[in-house]
Amino acid sequence: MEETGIGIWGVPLAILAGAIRVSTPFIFVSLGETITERSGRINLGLEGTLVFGAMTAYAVTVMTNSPWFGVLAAMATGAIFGLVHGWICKWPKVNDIAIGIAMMQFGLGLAFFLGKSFIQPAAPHLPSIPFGFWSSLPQIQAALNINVLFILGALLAFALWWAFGNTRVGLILRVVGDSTDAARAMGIDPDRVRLLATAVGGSLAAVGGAYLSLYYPGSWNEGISSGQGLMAVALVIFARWNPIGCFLAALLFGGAGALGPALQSIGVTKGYYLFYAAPYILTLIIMIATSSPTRSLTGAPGALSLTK
Amino acid sequence: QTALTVGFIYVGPKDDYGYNQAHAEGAALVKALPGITVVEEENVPETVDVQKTMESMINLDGATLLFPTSFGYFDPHMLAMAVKYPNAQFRHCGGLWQEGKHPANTGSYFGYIFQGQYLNGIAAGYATKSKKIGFVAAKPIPQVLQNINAFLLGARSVDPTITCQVIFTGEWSLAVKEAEATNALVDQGADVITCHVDSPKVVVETAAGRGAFVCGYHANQSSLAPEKYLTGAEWAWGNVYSDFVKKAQAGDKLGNFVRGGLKDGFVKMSALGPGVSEAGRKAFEATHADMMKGAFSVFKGPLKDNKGNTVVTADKSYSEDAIELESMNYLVEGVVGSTA
Amino acid sequence: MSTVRDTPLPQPGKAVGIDTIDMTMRFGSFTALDHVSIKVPPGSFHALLGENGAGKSTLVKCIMGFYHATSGSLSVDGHEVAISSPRDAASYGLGMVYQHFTLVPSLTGAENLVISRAQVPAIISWAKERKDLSAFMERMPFDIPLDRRVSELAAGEKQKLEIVKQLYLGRSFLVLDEPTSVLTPAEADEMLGLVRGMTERGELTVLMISHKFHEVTKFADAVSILRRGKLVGTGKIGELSTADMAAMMIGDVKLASLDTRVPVSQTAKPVLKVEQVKAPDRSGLKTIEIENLEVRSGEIVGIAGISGNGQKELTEILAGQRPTDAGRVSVKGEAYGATRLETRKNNVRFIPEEPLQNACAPRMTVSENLSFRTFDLRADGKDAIWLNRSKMKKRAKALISDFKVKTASSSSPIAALSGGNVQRAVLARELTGEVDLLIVSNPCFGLDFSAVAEIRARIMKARNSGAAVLLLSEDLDELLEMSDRIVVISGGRLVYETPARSADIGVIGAHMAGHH
Amino acid sequence: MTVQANDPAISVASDKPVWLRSLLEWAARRAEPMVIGLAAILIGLSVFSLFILAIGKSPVMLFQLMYTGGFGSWFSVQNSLSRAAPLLLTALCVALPARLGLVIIGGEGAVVLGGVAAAAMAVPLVGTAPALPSLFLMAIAAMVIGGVWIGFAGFLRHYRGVNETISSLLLSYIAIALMNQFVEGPLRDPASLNKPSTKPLPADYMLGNIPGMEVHWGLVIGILACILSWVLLEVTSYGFAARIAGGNVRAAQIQGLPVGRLIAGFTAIAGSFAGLAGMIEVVAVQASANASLAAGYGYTGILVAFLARHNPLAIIPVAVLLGGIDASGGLIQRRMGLPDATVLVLQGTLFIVILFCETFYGRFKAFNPDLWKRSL
Ligand SMILES: Nc1ncnc2c1ncn2[C@@H]1O[C@H](COP(=O)(O)OP(=O)(O)OP(=O)(O)O)[C@@H](O)[C@H]1O
Ligand SMILES: Nc1ncnc2c1ncn2[C@@H]1O[C@H](COP(=O)(O)OP(=O)(O)OP(=O)(O)O)[C@@H](O)[C@H]1O
Ligand SMILES: [Mg+2]
Ligand SMILES: [Mg+2]
Repeated sequence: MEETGIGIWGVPLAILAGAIRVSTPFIFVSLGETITERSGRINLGLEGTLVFGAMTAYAVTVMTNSPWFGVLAAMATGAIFGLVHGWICKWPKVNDIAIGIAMMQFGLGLAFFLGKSFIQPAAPHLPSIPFGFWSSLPQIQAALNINVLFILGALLAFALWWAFGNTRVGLILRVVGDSTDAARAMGIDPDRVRLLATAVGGSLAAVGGAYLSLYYPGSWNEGISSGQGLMAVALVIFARWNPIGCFLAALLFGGAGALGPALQSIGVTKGYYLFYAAPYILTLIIMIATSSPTRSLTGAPGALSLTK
Repeated sequence: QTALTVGFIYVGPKDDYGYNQAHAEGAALVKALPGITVVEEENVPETVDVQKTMESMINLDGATLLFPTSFGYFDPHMLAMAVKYPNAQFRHCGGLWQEGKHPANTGSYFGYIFQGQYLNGIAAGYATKSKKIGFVAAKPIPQVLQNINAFLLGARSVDPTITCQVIFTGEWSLAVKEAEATNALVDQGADVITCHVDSPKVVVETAAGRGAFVCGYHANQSSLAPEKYLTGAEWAWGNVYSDFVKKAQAGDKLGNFVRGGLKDGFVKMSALGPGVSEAGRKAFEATHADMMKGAFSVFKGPLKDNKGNTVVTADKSYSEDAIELESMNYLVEGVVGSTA
Repeated sequence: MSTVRDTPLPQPGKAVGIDTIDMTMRFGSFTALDHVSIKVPPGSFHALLGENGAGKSTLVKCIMGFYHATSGSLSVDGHEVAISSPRDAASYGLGMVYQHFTLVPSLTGAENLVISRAQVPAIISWAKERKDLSAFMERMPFDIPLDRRVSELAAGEKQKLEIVKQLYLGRSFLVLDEPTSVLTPAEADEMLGLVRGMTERGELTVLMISHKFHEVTKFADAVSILRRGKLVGTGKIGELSTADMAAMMIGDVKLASLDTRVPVSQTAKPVLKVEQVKAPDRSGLKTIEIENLEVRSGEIVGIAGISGNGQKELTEILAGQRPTDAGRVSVKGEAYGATRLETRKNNVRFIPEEPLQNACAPRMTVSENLSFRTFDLRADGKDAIWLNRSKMKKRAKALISDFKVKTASSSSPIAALSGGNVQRAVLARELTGEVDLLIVSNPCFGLDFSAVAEIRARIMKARNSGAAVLLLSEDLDELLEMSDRIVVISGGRLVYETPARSADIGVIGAHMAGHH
Repeated sequence: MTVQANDPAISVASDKPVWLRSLLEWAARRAEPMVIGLAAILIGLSVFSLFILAIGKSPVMLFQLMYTGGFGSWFSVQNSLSRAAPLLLTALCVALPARLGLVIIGGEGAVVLGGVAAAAMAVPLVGTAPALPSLFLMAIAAMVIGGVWIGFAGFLRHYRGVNETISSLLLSYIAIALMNQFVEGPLRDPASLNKPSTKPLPADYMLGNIPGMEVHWGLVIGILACILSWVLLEVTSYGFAARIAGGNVRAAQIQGLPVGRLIAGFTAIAGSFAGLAGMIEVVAVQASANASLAAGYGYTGILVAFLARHNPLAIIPVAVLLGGIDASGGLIQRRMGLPDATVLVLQGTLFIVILFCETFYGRFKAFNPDLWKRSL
């Protein structure tokens, strides 16, 4: 019998490959949410935006045959969702968390509704770059076949991290997120900044959706997302509003998510439900280990309702 | 023609390229019959919701024949409604109706789709180079285990050294996990993949994307991977439903325990794809023909499970309607994986 | 788009003057400012006086474009201007240090300075900015760490940074709203002296809101006095006595006077004892170590110190908000962990600084906030399971009138009250009933002198009736006036103790500044 | 307040008895949420009609169907109530911690574990103990595990500084994994072939229907839980203490209130309600614990709680409204040939508008009780 599997090495490889493949939606949603939350708003509805983005990207790609048009269209719709959220939340007494949950419902519903006719057709996928060309092992080649969006996401994480400290826009965002009054005193309109930040957050979340439908797993149906949008929002707090932290958290989460299937594939077949829960358990343990009751969350934007 | 309102209830979206779509396509055929009104509801969870949906179809739409198509609708939901509405007829997909135990106005129907998976296995056995094939499965329940075992047995009929790796995703529809499972299988060397999840689209596309051959399930997925699609085990619910509905219209008694396989038109195979070799085609067609004659037993002794226990003794050979198969709880020798 | 403007652009380093003409501001039916006309010539140092709620903040907020005056106009250097936002105001060289901090807590000092500039490059070159900033800071009399997050700065440092920020922005006209309330006298003098120097050189005009007459008489040239939104007087310093100013501010109201101090009996029992307590500070990097602190029944122990030296942590330890690593806090000889039972048994009461943030639930009503000590207590002293809302309301009404809390009704949210009235409400809650130990922190921050007098009188009364009082304050005058003993805290340690009567301000100041 | 006798309005009104005046004042206060809430629903429905028009269907027909399906007949009402029953308890799982300023979104986890615990508890009891005490013990088991689960999120929040929103979400995913593990592993009834489940309860151990109704007792239990929660929050000193801690933790600490215990206690009570919902799902509907427990009641509860502004009494009508929308959703699918997603769009639109209308609270003079008091 020809030996083509890579046995036990499949597990670390799968974790690496999974981290790269699975993390991209988490990266984009959490970066988007970081921008939104850094402005002092929380948009819990990104799950809906993500799914709507997935649907839009797929539909537009089916119609235009260009996945990049799909991504752009998704970004546009994501921005619209963000604008709606941002506009509603600028009114006094409106609870941003609750609106987020309602927007999630709305986004999911609209995506399923409008997406009905795009479940059957197949759309071309987003391109990926074969960084594994140097290896003769197909497994490594496959693992290192990295999608452009992942690379963009990684770059974006570092760019955002830099921008928060070194650009005018970044500082303004932090000012608004930390203290509405200080922002007003500086002549910044906090509502407008938040509106834009929510729009940008929405459009990034939609890119995460586009990755789901146009690359991995690469199809559109109503079960395309299994809560990535919601989880990514949680990862933002886990990552302490730090874009690089978001990137790493997404990798960790993606890698941990690959553990279950990988272990089964090498014959560890007992208790796979618990392995599937690994990303959640791991995140929880790290959170417990890194939090402290006496220090407040470092980096928490002061105007954020969630951390008040 | 007597007017008749028929209700179909699906657990997921009607157009999932899989389980629910297969039923909805059957329902669509029924809808075209004269005198028939079809009412459908999708995404109905297996809770009090489905009871109320059935009731609502009976009370508000006047449905007299109901097809709750998800396994979890059977007990307690459909049974409870059947007691409450003795004048309506309930036929459930996949359940195990038993005389005396279950109400007379209920019944169950299902197809021996593991025959199709056996044929998938033959195609896979000819296509595999690595002698490893893979199966992405939702949960270790008898219907799924039958399929996994049949798939491997089909492949082993070609080459007894072939092994089949199975990965359970734990849920009926979980796109990213199904894709990860497919990737893990291919990473471990599997070069033909099939699945038993609600929407095989993701598995088919991911496997083909990794260069593996695929066998379809539930519905015809050949258009998703024209080059890599070997064949597929499909439902043909249209026949089953038309049959029920015509009987009901004619006032005849509906069967309570309806089963059928390839020869009964409950199940069909997708056309063979370009990846099937000539030898493969011959073997496939020969077995297919045997099955159509009703002269083929997929599960026959001697058969060991993958822990070494004998599960079918040498003298036994189960016909597809053998009741023992309905409670299958083992994976046969050659399947890598475990049932719990 | 360029707007036509008839005033010349402000030049940093050249003072501008302003006039308000018949400025009126209404909030709904309430008139906060009533035809106020004041004149602040370039290069002058003008003081604005008035009791709490007189409209001082409202007036300057109208000048700064934060509020839009209902009617009236504003001139800058004699030209009438329309200012619709603080940004507009800045373009005329007008700047303001607000009564409440407007620094962004999570940004560093340097980031705060740079981002508040009108022109910030899209990409900030920190190397260059840092160089410019350190050159600028050379000229400043304050030593502020610009690389720390503002949230890690003490209140005094924040206040200094606020002022530095305005100077950094090159303002020609500066509004200071109670700028020295958190500074030590020496710091305050130094800061106002510097600002005064700039006005004398014609670089800056200052309009200062203050409740401290000695500052006004020492630094200002002229003064305007508001009362209930009306301008009731204006004049040169030197022509008006302090008593004149006070009379104009409040009319013929008799100030609450301190009870005569009952001598502390030699046998007075210690009520609060803090021994060998160690705890991490807010940053988690340094520790607070209190070797020994004792407060006896019937005495006021004042804790002096520049803010940020561990006062906050000390109060948090006493309030049970900060876990300790070692040591023992005891009240009346028993270990004290600030549980409700212990606070109640020992009659421990708390008046923290910034009471709205630290002692109230802002969105609950005044009546509810007033009941925090008693809601779970039945008339017979047993634990109450059921709330008695009518009793709660009745008691609240009594306290409101007793402590003269100004509020629309007992069921308005406490956040709608002015700072001084929040302070009164907290005082009403904490000083009613038996008090054996009272822990007070900066009780008079930002209050006008009549309110201050009343609050101090209440505290003194509590002392005289046998309460042990621990008074933490950044206002040395207050400590000298109130305390029996003064203890200086510096770097998280108690470094110096002196009886208040014989205290030497110079020595205390030196210890506060870390020379010991 | 002094009454000026020369004001005719006042002199007339002062004849009126005190109870009438306070009643009117009370009505003015209560009218605000009612009027604004109803107006919001109307606006939301109008917005949704635009959507229906846009896809070329008749909104009139849609609303008729919604009425028929949700509330138009005794059957429909019972349908709506059945669907509302579990939401009452899961909404409390959000509303109670909200009073302490906590946002708990992991009620789903407590539901599924409550169901599993009830089923596990039933194993030794069925056949040995009579039905009623067995049910009682099962409820206790479910409430304990649900309480521990959500209480843990509260505990982590206070004693470890872990954000409760994330931890409760993570815990709910973990709970679902545990539930699957148990139901397909140690607790699986070998006879449950194609749907792994625990051993089904015999009919006499099931919680029946409310007499005269086709709705199980879970509805009554849920309503009672809402009322009890309201009493806890509004009438007891514990609820008041919780509101202080929710309003400002620092203030509560200064008062010596046991903030940690309050947080842990309230989250535990909240979780025990969600656990009870899971138990009821087992003993009133499913007869066994299985994957259907994760039907999303925990998540829908979040919306119910927010729509009810975390007021336990308001949860009752909101849950019924949601149940009604849900109930009519099926009819809309069937009669108008619209996909199930239509109902999601409707719910989303309605909720967004309702939550948006929060902004109108306090804006209308007519609802100012002081005004009414004065004019009387
Ligand atoms: N935003 C507002 N809405 C309604 N009323 C206001 C508002 N701001 C101020 N007021 C009213 O105007 C009055 C004057 O307030 P202002 O803040 O100007 O007082 P102040 O003189 O600055 O007092 P202090 O010495 O305490 O700073 C207050 O008593 C208050 O009732
Ligand atoms: N949101 C609001 N709604 C109504 N009135 C408000 C609101 N915010 C503030 N006010 C009023 O504005 C006034 C000014 O508030 P502020 O906190 O500036 O107090 P202040 O005038 O400085 O008084 P003090 O010196 O007592 O602190 C308060 O008296 C308060 O009644
Ligand atoms: Mg003021
Ligand atoms: Mg003030």
